[in-house]
Amino acid sequence: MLTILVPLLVLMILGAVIALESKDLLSGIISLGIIGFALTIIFLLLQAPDLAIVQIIVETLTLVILIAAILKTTREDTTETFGFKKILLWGIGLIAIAAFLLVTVNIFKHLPPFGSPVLRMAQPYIDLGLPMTGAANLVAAIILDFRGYDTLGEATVLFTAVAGTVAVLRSVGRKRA
Amino acid sequence: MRGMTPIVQCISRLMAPSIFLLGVYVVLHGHLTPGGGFAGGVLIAGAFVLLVLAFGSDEWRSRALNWNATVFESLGLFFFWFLAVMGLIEGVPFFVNVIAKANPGHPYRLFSAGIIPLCNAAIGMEVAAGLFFVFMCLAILKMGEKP
Amino acid sequence: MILYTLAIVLFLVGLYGVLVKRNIFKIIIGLAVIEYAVNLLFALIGYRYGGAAPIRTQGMPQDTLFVDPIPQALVLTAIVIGLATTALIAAVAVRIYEKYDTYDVRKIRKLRG
Amino acid sequence: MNWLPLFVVVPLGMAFLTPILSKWLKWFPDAAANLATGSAMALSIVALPFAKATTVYFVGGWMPFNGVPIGIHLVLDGLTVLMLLAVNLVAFACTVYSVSYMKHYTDKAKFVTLFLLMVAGLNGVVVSGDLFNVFVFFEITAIACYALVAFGVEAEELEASFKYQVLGGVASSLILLGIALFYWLTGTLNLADGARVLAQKEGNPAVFFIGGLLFTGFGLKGALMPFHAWLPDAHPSAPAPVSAMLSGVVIKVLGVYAICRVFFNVLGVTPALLSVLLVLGVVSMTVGVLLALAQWDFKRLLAYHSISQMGYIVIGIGLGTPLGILGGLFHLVNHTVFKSLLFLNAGALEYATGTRNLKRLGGLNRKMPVTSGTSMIASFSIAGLPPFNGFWSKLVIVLACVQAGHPIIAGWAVLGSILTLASFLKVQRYAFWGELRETWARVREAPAPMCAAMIALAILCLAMGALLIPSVKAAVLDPAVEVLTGGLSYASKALGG
Repeated sequence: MLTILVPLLVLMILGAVIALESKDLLSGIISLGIIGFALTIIFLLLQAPDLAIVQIIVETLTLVILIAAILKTTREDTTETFGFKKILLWGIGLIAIAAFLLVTVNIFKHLPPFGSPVLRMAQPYIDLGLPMTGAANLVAAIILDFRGYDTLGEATVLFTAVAGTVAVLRSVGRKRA
Repeated sequence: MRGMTPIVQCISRLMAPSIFLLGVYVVLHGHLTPGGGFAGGVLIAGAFVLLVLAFGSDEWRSRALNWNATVFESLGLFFFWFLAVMGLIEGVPFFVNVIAKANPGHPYRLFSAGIIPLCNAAIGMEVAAGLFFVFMCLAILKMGEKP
Repeated sequence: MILYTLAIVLFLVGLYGVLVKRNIFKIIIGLAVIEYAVNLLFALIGYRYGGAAPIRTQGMPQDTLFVDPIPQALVLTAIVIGLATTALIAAVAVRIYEKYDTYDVRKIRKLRG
Repeated sequence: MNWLPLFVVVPLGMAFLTPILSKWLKWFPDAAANLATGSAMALSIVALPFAKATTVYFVGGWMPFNGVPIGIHLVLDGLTVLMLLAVNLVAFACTVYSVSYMKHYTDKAKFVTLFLLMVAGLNGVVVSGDLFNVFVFFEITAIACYALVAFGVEAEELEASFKYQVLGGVASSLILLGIALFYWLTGTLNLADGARVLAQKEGNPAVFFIGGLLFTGFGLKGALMPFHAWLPDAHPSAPAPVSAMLSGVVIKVLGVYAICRVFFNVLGVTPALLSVLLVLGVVSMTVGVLLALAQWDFKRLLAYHSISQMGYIVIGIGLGTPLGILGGLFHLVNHTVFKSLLFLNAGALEYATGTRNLKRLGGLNRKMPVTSGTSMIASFSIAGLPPFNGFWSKLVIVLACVQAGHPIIAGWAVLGSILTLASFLKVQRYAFWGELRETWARVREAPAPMCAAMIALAILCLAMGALLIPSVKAAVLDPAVEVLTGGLSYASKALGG
């Protein structure tokens, strides 16, 4: 398990660094795709096929939307420069990351270890999900029955974002007096 | 928006219906297999996006498509909302799976789990129409006069 | 432990992008990376050694060991929310480009104070 | 108690119908907006008698299983009722106002959709008793706000919205990370159940870490001082009713309310947290008012005053004493009313004259008597002059500071109040008094719906001092204070009932 997951995670981090540092925005977005698709594989390995399906499709659509936005505008990043300032920023960034990691690693020691979650709320779902809701897919039972209210909210978030996107893309906002 | 070469168009013509069908399958079997309204809905949106990318779309047709997308999106979500409120109308709490309580159906079959497949269908409709709408708006946006 | 640490590293790389980068699209990429990292961490929390995917099939014994389904349901929600925010922010970015003809935040400064 | 979900359900349903029906029925957006917010307001008044007890609503009918909650719970208690009143009152005033005001913008149906979604999100955050559910409704509110800030699609508005989205996105991710760790540690998402589990894990450093993540996230959304960078851009850029909601309600629900609920009722209050709140409050109060003094854009000035007044609220709550919390919550409600009113005034000025630059205005009190009169009331309220509501809440906060042994902060708060008064005298002097300029000779008073909304809020400004009358106080403010002073007893109340 670890032998597959760790290289994938390292790949994701490298993908993130490349996506953020490339001078070409299009290749930056495609590197973002690396992270998303690696995440899909990780979800599969973590026994989460629902997540894997949603992630792979959402990733594809995100890339389509972002690439459409890039093709409308420009793919050049004129702000990237190489020099002393960049090295300085990287240095500060690395130190900050290391400091934050020291804290979090200490915190993680006080949380349940990997592979043995606390099944306080989840145990009833696992035992009784099928008889209580009739859905064989426990994740579907949770998102649409036990926590259906969340899913109404989630669908509303998407609706909000669509309405917002359309509102923002109007060509004229104010009526001229 | 212009379309692409005939090769792309030909392949898309073959692929889009199968993607659409896969999306419908994923939506309807969300309570039995991995997937569900969101995944299936995005797949359906993908089928339409593929067609628009391959064949292009003139302004008049885009406008008609956008209006249809609005209707499907709002209606899908309204249907989901209605399924949730149905409990309140019947006098039981909000979001109770009223159909499954009355008529549980047989587990592992398509027609089981009460409102869950219906919710999935409603979400699928909303997600497909909404995301297609967003894509269309970005695609047909004309970059205006620059200052 | 190492998995959680790497997920946090990914989070911090994204945060670095948001805080340091001066290009609007790089900032959007940074936000996306942050979202991925949080989703990843959340999914890692739900894993259980030897657990099966939380989908019952016919003939499965009642006491089968499953992974925790709640984080999966929550991450599903979070992924869709992430898509929604990304679409909206991309639309705003395109409009900003239309108005200012640049993605450089140092040049996009009508608001000061 | 079957109507508790209606706070969310009614605005949502109207929002879903608006895009379709507005194609044929031109009057539908206005009707839907006023109907939804009006009924939500009526419901929150109906909810008043329920403030004294804690009522739990089980969504989906999922009762706790072996004592562990498995569904989502909605919780109605004193604090919830107070917030619901504040949210829906202002929302109703804003929708009435926007009937006329939004005629200056295109595509009213989209505005109404987004506005109702924002209101639904706020109500959802307030009534929810489940951490992840709170997050989902946070996102609905936040995304609707991002879009509404950019609703005019001018360059400045898009820029402000982008800034808001970046900081809001970081805040959301921090909150989600906090929720992930919370679930990791406790195995539950229910706030009350989480409090019960955490009570057994006292001293676990992970709790501090979760607290830090959530505090930063809520602080970013609520624009507390070190995280305030987005507010002075975003609030002035939005259309006036949205600015009124943003400054009046959104930052309080997403910031102060969330912090109160999570820290006082779930994670537990520590002296360190209280002193952090006090320091942030004092800094916000001082810096906000100092920055406001230099502004000439009316709405921008108001936005800086929002930061400053949030400082007062946070000081009151950070004192941790019952009197301090009373002052903080009272000031929260008062600020909701008078700051919304001020933003509506600014909107009316902009509607009539097309500018909000104070240097270009002047002498408008003869031309716009309603706007001028109501803005005078609101200005005196925010500056804390008797007998307006702002005076009473500031008085309580100052007294609480003295009582808790912080006389320096008390003096500082009075000084901040004087500076606020100076700042608003400037507004009155430049916008409404003095010579009427030639340019504004043909300016007319704002249309009737806008005037009605402003007058209603102005009457509230005068009347809300009455909340301190003991019998009224016992019905409205005291239950809310008890929720916070009761601390972790929230868990037993919300699970026992």
